[in-house]
Amino acid sequence: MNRRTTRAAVTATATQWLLSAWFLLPMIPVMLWAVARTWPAPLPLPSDWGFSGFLDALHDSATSAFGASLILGTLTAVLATPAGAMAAYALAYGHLRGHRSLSVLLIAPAFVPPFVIVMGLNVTLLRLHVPSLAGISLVLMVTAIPYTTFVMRSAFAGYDVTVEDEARMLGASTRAVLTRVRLPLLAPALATSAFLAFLVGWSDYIVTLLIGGGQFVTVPIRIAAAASGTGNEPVIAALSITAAAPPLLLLVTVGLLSRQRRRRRASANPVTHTPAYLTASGALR
Amino acid sequence: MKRFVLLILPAAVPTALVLGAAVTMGVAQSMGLTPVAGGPQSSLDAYSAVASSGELAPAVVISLSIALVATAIAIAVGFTTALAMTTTRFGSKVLKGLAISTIPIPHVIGAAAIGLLLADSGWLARLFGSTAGNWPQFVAGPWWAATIIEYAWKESAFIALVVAATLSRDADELAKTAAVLGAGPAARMRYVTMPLATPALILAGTLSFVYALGSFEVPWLLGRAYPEPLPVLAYRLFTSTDLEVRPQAFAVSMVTMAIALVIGVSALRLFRRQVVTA
Amino acid sequence: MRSRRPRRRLSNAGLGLVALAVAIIVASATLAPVAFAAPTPQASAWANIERTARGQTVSLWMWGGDPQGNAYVDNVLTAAAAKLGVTLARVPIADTKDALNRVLAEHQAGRTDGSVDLIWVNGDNFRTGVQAGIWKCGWADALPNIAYTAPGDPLLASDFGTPVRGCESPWHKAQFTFAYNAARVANPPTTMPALMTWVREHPGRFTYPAPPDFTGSVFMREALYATSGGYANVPASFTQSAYDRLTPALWTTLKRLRPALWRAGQTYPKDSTQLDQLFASGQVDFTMTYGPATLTALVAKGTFPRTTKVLTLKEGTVGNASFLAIPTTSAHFAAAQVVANLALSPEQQAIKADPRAWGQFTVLDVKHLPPAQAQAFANLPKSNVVPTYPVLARHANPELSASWIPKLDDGWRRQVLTGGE
Amino acid sequence: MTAAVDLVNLTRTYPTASAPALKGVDLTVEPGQAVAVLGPSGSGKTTLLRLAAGLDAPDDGDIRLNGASVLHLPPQRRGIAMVSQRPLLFPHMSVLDNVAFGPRMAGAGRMQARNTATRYLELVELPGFGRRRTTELSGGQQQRIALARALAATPQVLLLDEPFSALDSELKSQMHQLLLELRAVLQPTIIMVTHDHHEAMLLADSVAIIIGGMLQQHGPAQSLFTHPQSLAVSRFLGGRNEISGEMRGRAFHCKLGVLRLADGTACAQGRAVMVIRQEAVRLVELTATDADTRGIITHAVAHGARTLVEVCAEGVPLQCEVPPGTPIHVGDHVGVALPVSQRQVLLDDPCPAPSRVGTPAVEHVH
Repeated sequence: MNRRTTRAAVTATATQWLLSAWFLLPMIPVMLWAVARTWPAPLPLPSDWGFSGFLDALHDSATSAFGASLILGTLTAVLATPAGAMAAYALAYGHLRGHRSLSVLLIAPAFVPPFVIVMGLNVTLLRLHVPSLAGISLVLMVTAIPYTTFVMRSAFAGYDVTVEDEARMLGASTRAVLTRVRLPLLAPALATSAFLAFLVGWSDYIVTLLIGGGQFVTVPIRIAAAASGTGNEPVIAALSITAAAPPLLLLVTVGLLSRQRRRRRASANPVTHTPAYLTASGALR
Repeated sequence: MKRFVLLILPAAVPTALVLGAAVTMGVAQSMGLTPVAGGPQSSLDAYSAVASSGELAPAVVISLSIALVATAIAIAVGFTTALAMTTTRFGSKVLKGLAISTIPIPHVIGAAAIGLLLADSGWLARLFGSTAGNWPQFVAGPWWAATIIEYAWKESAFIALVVAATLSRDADELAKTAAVLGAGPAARMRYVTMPLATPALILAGTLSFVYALGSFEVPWLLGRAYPEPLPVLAYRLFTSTDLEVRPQAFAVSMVTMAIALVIGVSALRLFRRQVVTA
Repeated sequence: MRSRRPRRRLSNAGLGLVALAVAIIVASATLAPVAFAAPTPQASAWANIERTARGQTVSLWMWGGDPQGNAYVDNVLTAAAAKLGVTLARVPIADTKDALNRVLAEHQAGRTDGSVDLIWVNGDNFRTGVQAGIWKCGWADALPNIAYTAPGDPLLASDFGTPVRGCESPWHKAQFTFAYNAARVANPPTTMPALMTWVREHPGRFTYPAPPDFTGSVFMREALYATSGGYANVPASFTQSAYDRLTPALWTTLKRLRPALWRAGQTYPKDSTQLDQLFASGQVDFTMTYGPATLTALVAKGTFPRTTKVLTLKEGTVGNASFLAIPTTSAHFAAAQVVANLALSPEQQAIKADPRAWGQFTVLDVKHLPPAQAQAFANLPKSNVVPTYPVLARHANPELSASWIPKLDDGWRRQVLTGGE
Repeated sequence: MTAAVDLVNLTRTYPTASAPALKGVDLTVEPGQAVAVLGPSGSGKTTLLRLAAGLDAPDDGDIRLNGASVLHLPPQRRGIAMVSQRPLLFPHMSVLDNVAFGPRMAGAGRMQARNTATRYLELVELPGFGRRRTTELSGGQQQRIALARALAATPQVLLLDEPFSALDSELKSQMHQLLLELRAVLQPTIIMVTHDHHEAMLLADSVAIIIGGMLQQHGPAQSLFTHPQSLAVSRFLGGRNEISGEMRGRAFHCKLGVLRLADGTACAQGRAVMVIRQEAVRLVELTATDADTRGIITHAVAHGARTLVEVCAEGVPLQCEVPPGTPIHVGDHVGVALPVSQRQVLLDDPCPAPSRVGTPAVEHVH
């Protein structure tokens, strides 16, 4: 190693640590506040530790907010994933007339700010007596569809249909081809798009606020309400951690499972796979 | 053929309905066709009113600036992270883990977190022992720093993962091929890595830009009272106690959508061209 | 899984409070009929309402930024409503305007099965609702417990200049209050002009939230009273001539104050939350609030310094009342009335006035309450931060009409925020 | 534009691996010569090329071009170009710009570089392909472009990492032909990794065999086949006859009797193994005078154009290849000739064979 490469290595290491700090830093005060009972300014660390934030959040109906968020996330995933998958399938193999306009239509919600949709739609939904949950689900589903469609389109682009012919020649029925070949092969992409759709519902604020009509007090809504008052940092921090934890756990689980699968497959086929959650180019946010 | 049409309907119909109804109703309400009180009348008064109030132009400028700066930072940081993720062990383990962990955090929480970090009484100010009002005004300051940082923080993780997914396939090997053909580090970056990442950068950058342009909760929590970005302005007019200004809220909303769509469509075109030449 | 227990923070006082609450609730169940023993037509009408209300669910939309208020409603008011067969569901919002907006949307859509049954509201939000015709009216005067309020109490008869007309029932009173850090301000000023002088002598140690923030807007009205030589000189209803006559002095004063403000007046806190944070972190020595009830808890949990004291001004400050309103879109009118009546009951008002619970000042006329109930108020523990309402409200100034508020906010924005020197 | 390459004591262990990928490899290539590096999968061949190219750094040892160490130079300054098994064309550039990449990096202007590139496109017989996108090309065309791109960088040393292994046999022989012609014109020093013996013999002046990270033998291809220096090399090259015995004086004593060795052969004493290529063994009449031993045909299998015959002689299985059309019947008694010039006795087995001595070695096919 000569001096030049050493200096390059030092720069690279410094960059890596800076980047780590960039991603990590904003969450540190959240974690500190979550376990702070009292933390008067200007102390750099809490003067009294405890879980009062979590307890306060719990007493302030955090559980029902958690449940409401869970319902919205799950509904969005359940609605947008199959819709996106079917649309992607049709776009990939259907040779549809107006293929291009349909593609643009399905990606369009990603380019329309949610508040525009919600403000315009609110009164219409009320006038049509659409129940709040149905209204929220509809809008969240439409917001998630660009992402699920995108993920599934890239999955179909890399999907070799001839394996289905192979299965058919080996005696598989149409149903068996679907359940034994197509779904298992597309499972990672389906999981990714379901996860992204879940995130859309899980983290939404303005759609739930305006269309929900107060019947869905989700974690983000509770956080926004708490953030509008003074001295609520422990509750905000506790709610934030509560809100960030489930998707993270989900992500870690999916990651571990797919790694296991990959390992099992790797023994049969040494081609390296890109992890499913990374091929999700469209929509991770 | 028919089967394929049926398959696309579950996605296409709700999308068309929701977008169509939202835009139609948005236009109608911005033109005073369905007022809260009084009879309907059709006019562009709301547009001229909001334009002449002197609030629309600054809102457009501020929204575009915030989105532009935030996206630029997000692209720079995200691209660097993607490079580290695809070329180094530390990057592929630690940085990837951190970036992925950032993804599921809702923007509302991101905003709260940035507030706890950067506010005048935030953690950094406390760490640096700054109490005398000399802490840089990130939150609610004239430069919208906290708002920009929040977008840049969340979106850089998003961009990093999208770009890394693109680069992970061949970019490292292609860069090495270029090295063997005589390309130094700068030339490899300029002629190989950058062009390979460009389509993904355009796509992810545009999504980030449009998001920053149209999201309400972050500037609302971290921004200042005046002047306001487009979503905050629209929301304030929408929830104003003065019912006369509601059409103006929809006018602002329609202007925002027009800007977002123009940017989205041009970016998609650019993306297509990049992909075609690539 | 909503907890019925009081919040953790109240652990010291919590048990006692629960005992108190239970005692009062039990007492109210037995005592309440006593006051209205005679079966008047009014009483039988009310009995009908109570009957109808049974089994209904009331969505109470209220600002959710005050944990004490949330806890009071969740743990005390909800339990009491349940005893009357009414389920109370609190909807926390970041801004009362969100609730108003929801009602307007439902109203616009012609819905009568709306999601808002009760809103904690006052001021310009109430006025907007009146303009849009979205409030049920006349019912508040017919609530049995309205009898405990002082007839003709001006704070309850009109809400920021908008006549109440039975469209909302009183909930609590508030007094605009300055708070200061006694460790840093040795000789606090006692009048508005003296405060302004103090600000100029201590550059960087004072600021106020930028109107149209609610609190910043009130501060500006206080300043207007001061620069106009007292509230008597400012007509309650807005007129352009009064505006033109009175505001130049206000703008001059505020502009002159600007260089001495925090960060040399280059910027202002966006809202009272940000001002509170500045005060909490010792960057300014004063904060201000229209809800002094929260100060006790903020000091107790260490957010505000222990040396926080309330500043009472010789010329008094503005006071107001806040209310519970029922929108016309509500499908649970009866139950909403029952909850409004319950919230107005001496028992609930007494618990709510306890600083360990919420510390909100009662709207009732304590002097004319039956002795047992008056005693409950007399027994309330004293806050070591916030004086009692009579002390705070001494020389109370009336609020300006809500019609003034947007004009003043707009004028401030053009004259002080963006205007030249 | 050609250079002598010296690889000195190259050693490399990957952090995650237990065994070193390369152990003290010494290899010298004269300017303009082509050496083929042969070895089973995972033997360290590709590591050798990556070290030479500068894409990886050795733990020990040196790499010299024309006698000067290039260890401290990054890949782009070593004057070495490489073509891999995958073409790795730049997907965002046209074919012409891919080929022009090397000249551009060397400082040529855009037009000049493109002119150069056009010439190289003609050289690989793909004139007029310059404006195409890389994805429009077939696999063979892509590989030819990759070769043109490497050559256009005018390297002193050209590294080829199994560049033709993914092509079908016809394309492969076209590419072989092309490479031979290009060698004649451009004369770069070539190190090519392959696991195809025929390719190695056809294209290279000499063959180096690496097994288990160690250089086993380096020399002219023919001599490697007839005179392997170790059982490992013999087996790797597909040698099937291994006869155990003992060297006494100048003769090899075994179950077949006493076999003489050619004059001038080294003759240490002791236990040894004689190897002889199956192609060299001949079947003769039972009574023929040149029959070294006699046996019964136990197997006969068509092996490509030839027939592989196993004869059991004195309990020793011997394999030989006979031309097509030779009448062979299992159970026939035949004579076997083991030509003296082809006999190779290995005394010291550096790579102890598993207990399968005498059975055909497993051929590595990938």
